[in-house]
Amino acid sequence: MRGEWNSEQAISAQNLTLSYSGIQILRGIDVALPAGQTLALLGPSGCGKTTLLRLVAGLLAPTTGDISINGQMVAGPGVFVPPEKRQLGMVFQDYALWPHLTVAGNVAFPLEMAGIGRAEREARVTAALDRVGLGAMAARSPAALSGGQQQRVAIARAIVGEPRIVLFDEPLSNLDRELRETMVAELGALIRGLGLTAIYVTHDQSEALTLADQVAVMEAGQIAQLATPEHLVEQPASPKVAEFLRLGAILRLVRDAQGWSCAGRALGPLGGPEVALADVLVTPRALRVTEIGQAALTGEVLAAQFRDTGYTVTVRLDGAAEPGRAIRTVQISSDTRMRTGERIGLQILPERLRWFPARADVPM
Amino acid sequence: MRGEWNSEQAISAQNLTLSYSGIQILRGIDVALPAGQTLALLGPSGCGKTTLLRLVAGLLAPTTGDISINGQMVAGPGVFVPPEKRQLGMVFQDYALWPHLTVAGNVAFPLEMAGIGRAEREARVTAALDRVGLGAMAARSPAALSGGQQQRVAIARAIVGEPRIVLFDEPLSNLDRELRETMVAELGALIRGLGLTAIYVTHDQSEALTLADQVAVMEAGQIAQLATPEHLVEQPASPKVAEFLRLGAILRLVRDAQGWSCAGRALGPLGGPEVALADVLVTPRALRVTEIGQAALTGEVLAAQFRDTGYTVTVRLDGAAEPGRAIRTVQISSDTRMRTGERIGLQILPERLRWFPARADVPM
Amino acid sequence: MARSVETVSPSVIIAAVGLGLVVAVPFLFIVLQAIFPELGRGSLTAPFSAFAGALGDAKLIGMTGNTLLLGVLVVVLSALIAIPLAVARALFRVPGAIVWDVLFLIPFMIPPYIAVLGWIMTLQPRGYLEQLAGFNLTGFLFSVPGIVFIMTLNSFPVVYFAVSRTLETVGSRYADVARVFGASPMRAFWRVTLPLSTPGLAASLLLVFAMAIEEYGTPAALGSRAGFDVLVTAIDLRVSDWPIDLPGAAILSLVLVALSFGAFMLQRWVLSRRSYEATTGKPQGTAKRDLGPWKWPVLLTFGLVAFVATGLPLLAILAGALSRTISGGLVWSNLGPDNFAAILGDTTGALRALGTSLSLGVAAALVTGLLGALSAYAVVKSRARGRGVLDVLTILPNALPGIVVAVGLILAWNQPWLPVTPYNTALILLLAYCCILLPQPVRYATAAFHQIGDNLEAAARVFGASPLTAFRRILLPLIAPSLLAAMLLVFAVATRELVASVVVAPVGVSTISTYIWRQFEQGSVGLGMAMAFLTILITTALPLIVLSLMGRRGSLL
Amino acid sequence: DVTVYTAGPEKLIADLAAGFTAETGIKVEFFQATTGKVMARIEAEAANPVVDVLISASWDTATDFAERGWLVPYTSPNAAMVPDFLKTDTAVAQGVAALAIAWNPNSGTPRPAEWADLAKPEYKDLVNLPDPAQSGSAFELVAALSADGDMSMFESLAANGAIVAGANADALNPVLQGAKAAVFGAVDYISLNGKAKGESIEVIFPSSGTVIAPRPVMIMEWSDNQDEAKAFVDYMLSDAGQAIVAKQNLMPARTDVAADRPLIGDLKILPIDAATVYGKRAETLESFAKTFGK
Ligand SMILES: Nc1ncnc2c1ncn2[C@@H]1O[C@H](COP(=O)(O)OP(=O)(O)OP(=O)(O)O)[C@@H](O)[C@H]1O
Ligand SMILES: Nc1ncnc2c1ncn2[C@@H]1O[C@H](COP(=O)(O)OP(=O)(O)OP(=O)(O)O)[C@@H](O)[C@H]1O
Ligand SMILES: [Mg+2]
Ligand SMILES: [Mg+2]
Repeated sequence: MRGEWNSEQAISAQNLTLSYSGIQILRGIDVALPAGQTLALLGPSGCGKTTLLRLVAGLLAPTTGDISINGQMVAGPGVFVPPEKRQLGMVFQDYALWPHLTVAGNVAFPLEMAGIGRAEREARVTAALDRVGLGAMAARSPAALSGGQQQRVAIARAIVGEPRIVLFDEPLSNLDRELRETMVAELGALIRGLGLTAIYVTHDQSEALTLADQVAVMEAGQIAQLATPEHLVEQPASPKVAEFLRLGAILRLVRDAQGWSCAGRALGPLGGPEVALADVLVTPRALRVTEIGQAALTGEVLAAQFRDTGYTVTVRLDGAAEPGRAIRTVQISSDTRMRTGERIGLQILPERLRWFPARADVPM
Repeated sequence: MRGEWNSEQAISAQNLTLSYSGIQILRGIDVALPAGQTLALLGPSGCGKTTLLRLVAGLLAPTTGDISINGQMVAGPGVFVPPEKRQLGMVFQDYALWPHLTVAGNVAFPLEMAGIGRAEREARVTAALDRVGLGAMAARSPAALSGGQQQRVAIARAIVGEPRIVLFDEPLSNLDRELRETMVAELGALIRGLGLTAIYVTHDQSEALTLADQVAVMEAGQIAQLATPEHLVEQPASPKVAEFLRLGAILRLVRDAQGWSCAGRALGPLGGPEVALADVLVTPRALRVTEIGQAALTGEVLAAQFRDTGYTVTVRLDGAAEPGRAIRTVQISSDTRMRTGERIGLQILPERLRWFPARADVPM
Repeated sequence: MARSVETVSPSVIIAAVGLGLVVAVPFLFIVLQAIFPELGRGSLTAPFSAFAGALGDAKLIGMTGNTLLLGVLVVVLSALIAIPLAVARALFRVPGAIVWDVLFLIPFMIPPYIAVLGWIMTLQPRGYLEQLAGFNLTGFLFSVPGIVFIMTLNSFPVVYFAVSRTLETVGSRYADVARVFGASPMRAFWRVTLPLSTPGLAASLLLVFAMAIEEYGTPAALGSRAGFDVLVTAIDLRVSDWPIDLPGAAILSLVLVALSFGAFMLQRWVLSRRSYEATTGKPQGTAKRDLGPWKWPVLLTFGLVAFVATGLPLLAILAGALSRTISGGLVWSNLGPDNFAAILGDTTGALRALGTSLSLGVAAALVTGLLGALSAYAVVKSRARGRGVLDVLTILPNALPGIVVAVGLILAWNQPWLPVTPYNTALILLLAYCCILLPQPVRYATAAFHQIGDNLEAAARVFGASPLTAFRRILLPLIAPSLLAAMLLVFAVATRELVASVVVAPVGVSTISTYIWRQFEQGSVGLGMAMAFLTILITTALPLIVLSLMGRRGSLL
Repeated sequence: DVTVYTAGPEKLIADLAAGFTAETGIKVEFFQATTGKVMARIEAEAANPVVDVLISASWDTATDFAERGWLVPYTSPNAAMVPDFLKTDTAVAQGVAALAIAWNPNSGTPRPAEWADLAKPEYKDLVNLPDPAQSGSAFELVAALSADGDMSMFESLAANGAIVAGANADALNPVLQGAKAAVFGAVDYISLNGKAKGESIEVIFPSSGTVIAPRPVMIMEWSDNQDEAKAFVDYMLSDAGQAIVAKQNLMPARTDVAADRPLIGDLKILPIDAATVYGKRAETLESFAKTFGK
């Protein structure tokens, strides 16, 4: 099923919209994904990620706009190429396993459709099942599997045919972390090894940032930002994106003669734009724990949670919470466990701040 | 539905086993969960977490062993209390929403069964749906919801009746991170606020460690360790648990006159047990980046990924990979992005190591 | 949804063409016959002139009321008998499940006029019951409750099969979830399991309603004595003696069709209000439960129903077959295998009829099964425009009396300008059976499709299956339990269909039913009963084989 | 080949066809059903008819078809001995059935001799009548016995608990089993056949008279096989053909053919003026139905 790549876009969509019975689910989606690249779709629940995948797969036809795959228009005004002609693989969010087929039968299906002979088919099914750690369960009915095992069958089925384009809809959501990391590595190797093009919906940013060449952050049916992972982390397009990516706290700062201040506390000259009011993204890396006396910001430890490689400490900043706004909290990482209630000082590293023009109408 | 708590165990199980058609799925499970506490179940895919929940819920009867709820035996030799008499709520891994009822109908069901009048029912359904952010979708059919929205309906249904015991089977797996954190906070507040007892299956350790009073790590149908989150993180019972929790790298060290050495590199006297061979857990916090010249360990940066509060850097340690074993890698956290391929030195902080007696028969 | 650009699936095209051929063509001619009384002679004069006469009948309203009453009563009683059995069969391990299925299929194999005759000969004064037990139930037999009772015995299996197959798909999982949330087993059943089986229930009740308002034999034999006239009696009167009133019969049939159309709209409304997709992409085990202490009560119930619905009529038929004379009664000297010997003596005629009927039965089951599945797919799953029309087409023949269908077929296929025609070949019988029986597979398959989540087909398409392949490999196996049950019903009914067979059978061809019926006509009741008994034994073999094969594959047990 | 549609017994047409083919080598295809079904088929086929010879069970069809001009005039040379009232230009009787009282001697009732006997208390609730709406000959009997609209005989029958029980076979069967004692107006040959098989049944022709149901044979005007059709009609009226008719316990149409049963000459036949009787068919049926409370 592998074919020649051309240097064109493997998947591109122009100005896609989709409505279900009058309700607009997707609006003005533009995507262009070069062959061999992986696009991660991030976005809140219900924002339209699955819908976008279904459009690409040909399970839905767009209300307006068009979609091309490998330079050929597959959906658009008067054009609709059915799913089976689009040569994709897909992991469905609800797995979509066929209950009447065995695990092996489910995985073998795409190969059968591609007309691959029995011997090769069996070998490839076994290989795909081994890849997801289910080699021993080939003969079982999918109903006799655990949730995570079912999800892995869905993954095996999507990749067994080595289609040029694979759509992953939260493919690892029900796997334990160890397995998830193994599978991310496996999938990454596969995608790169075969030069596959992939769209990968996930709620796990580390997965997204690990696998993806580009990340699209969706919000309410639109793409809020489409960028490389580095770019996204370093330069989120909006406070919303930064918040969604949990990059850090957004503080609203006011400039006066002495420099910036936050909720009444002077922070000094931090650089930043020449405006009276600005939102600033304070990532944990932009803060350093320091002595209370010298600190620009002080606060109280709300919680310290062990995560990955150290403790994530949540600190409530001192200063009156502005009416109608959430209490300002920031997170920092620490390799010692801090006590809840402990008071600490924080120093801001100005070069690690990211500024956004404040929009007075949008309370942060 | 809320009742008086007694100080007894809300849920306890002795020596539970369960077999499906001859295959042992669960073996020798002992759990005791005091009222008002939350037990997190962690474990690899297919290890039997869902099965354990089904036993507690009364959807399965144990092959041997017994289960008590609030001091009353609900399953055991000759005893079986049906699910409806156990007064629980449950979020099913596959949601198990009733397709023929609307979202509101699904959520209202437990209240109806409890005989709660229409007016109160409607108010509580609305409140529960608002809690999970689906207030606007009450009249929809669950089939017209996105995956994450369906999952939230399942959560609303489980908590709406405020049952004394709630079983959560990966309740947040399909939610985006922002929502997940909100929901964890919501659920935590609810559980603590009402003094609920909960068993919470998750693959997300931060969720487990945030919510749980106790964490059970399961492995292949058994409980490998049952402890408080702190205890678990600080003192994993076995290298396997440590690995599963991704606490760090497990290195096999050999002791000689000079102290310990790893793969031929002398590390000096690190303390540790007086044995010739030991496995040691090296958490990221037990390592500090230092100059290559002075470093006990050196290695090459394999990857640097942005996670949560900083970069997680994966380092391949120098030294011949022992035959049959994976290349030794360790992870450290860094607040600057390191370049892949960069060579760095690492210093070990002996007081942060955790030692296990090496079992020669188990190659690490 | 914006799907207009997608090309219409071949399944939909096949379904449309098939339905057109099998249903629309004869129906069109029935309508034309109703409008143009002289249609048979190829003349379109005097349109609508027959309406006043047919609809002006003073008794029409009463008969329509009786028809409705009969339909509703049979539906209710069928549901009451069938649903508990279906629940036990679907959710629990009932010992001998296949045997019960076959036993419940047999009532369809007994030609209704024989079944009624069997009942009359059993329950009337000096009938078998009185000869054996000393009392008779003639008062009950010739009353509305008696009619309803006997018609229910012939139709409850439709509900039993549909609901048990639907419930099998639903499984006990959703009810278990309800129980976790505090529902007692009964409430879980009423609130979750039963509503989830609505597709099968609604479909089969619709079928039973249509069958009940369309059936002629029982109301004619029993109702006339109870003064209970229904529309079919009136239709049959119009075609039973000279002068024949075909337009009148056609018009009254359209009234029947209108009644069943109303029931159909009700069913559609019920099904479209909610989703019943119990088969999702995350399969869950649905092991059947043990009956535990309920084993014997349940078996007793199955046994009782099977005895009354199948055993008694069969025994009555056997008694008739073994009696040398009817007037001789059940005494040893009057009993003997003479009638069986006579059938075996006329093996050629009987065997030919048997062969014709069995092959037509199998062919009708296959054709209606395939066409039914495709039509149901087009209606439930496709987004093709005009699928509502297809749905309506599948319901039209439901309430048409067999004789009217037969007339429609002749009108349609005996046109002089047709270059080729199935008329006067055995094919016309096949067309007639398909037209009359198509509603069964369509309704069953429709119900089954309502239970299947859309993503299962979508996944097949994404992985390279053409619409037809996805249909064959994914959807067809998933609806197979329901579809096969419906095909067995079709087989059973087609092997004994009489009314249409008598009228459209090509000259020189006889089927089992026409064979039996001709024996009756000559007064050889015993001979007919013997033939009926033998053919039931033989036709039972096929369902038995099919069911046990499926049982072995695990999809039914 | 000739295609024959017949409303007569299957055995009769089968034997006739076999005999005819044996004699002439011409094959006979036949379609056999009740009068209604045969006529429905002919009506429906009218645009493109296939039938050559029609044997009806009701003389009325012969009259009606002749009026429509669907029949070919033909007088068979073998019809010479058929009485005039059993033949016209276009139709000739093949055989004749009569209506009678079919009585079960085991019923514990006295042997009835007359129609009116069945209204006696001995037969209370024990009499069946075939439905005149479904059977042409039963209708003629009702018409003949209710001359000038006098329904009194049927009123007394109804008062005595007699019931209308479907078509012919439906009426006879309960009598055989003993649920009823007699059929008022049974088709004679069916009962005679039963008797021959050992059923406990007696066929009684009331001396006050009864009606007959001649079975007309007609050759259709559209037939492409006129000669063969005529040959078939000839055969039916030949000695051999009439013997086959007699074997079915029907009265042969030819008066010179013997049969093992009462013949036309032995019966008193009630006069029927077809035109008037059928002209009032609806009213007669209506008042009959009213009499029996339907
Ligand atoms: N019907 C069955 N027959 C045989 N084995 C089964 C059956 N159902 C489940 N299993 C096996 O039981 C084991 C435990 O399943 P369970 O669903 O409890 O796992 P789990 O811990 O919840 O996994 P996951 O995280 O993937 O949901 C699995 O290995 C599964 O394959
Ligand atoms: N049949 C439908 N009718 C109306 N609205 C629908 C239907 N199906 C989905 N939606 C809505 O469309 C929106 C987008 O759904 P989609 O499944 O694409 O979300 P998603 O981004 O995949 O979310 P998740 O992360 O929860 O899976 C949701 O708000 C959902 O409620
Ligand atoms: Mg989704
Ligand atoms: Mg699970």
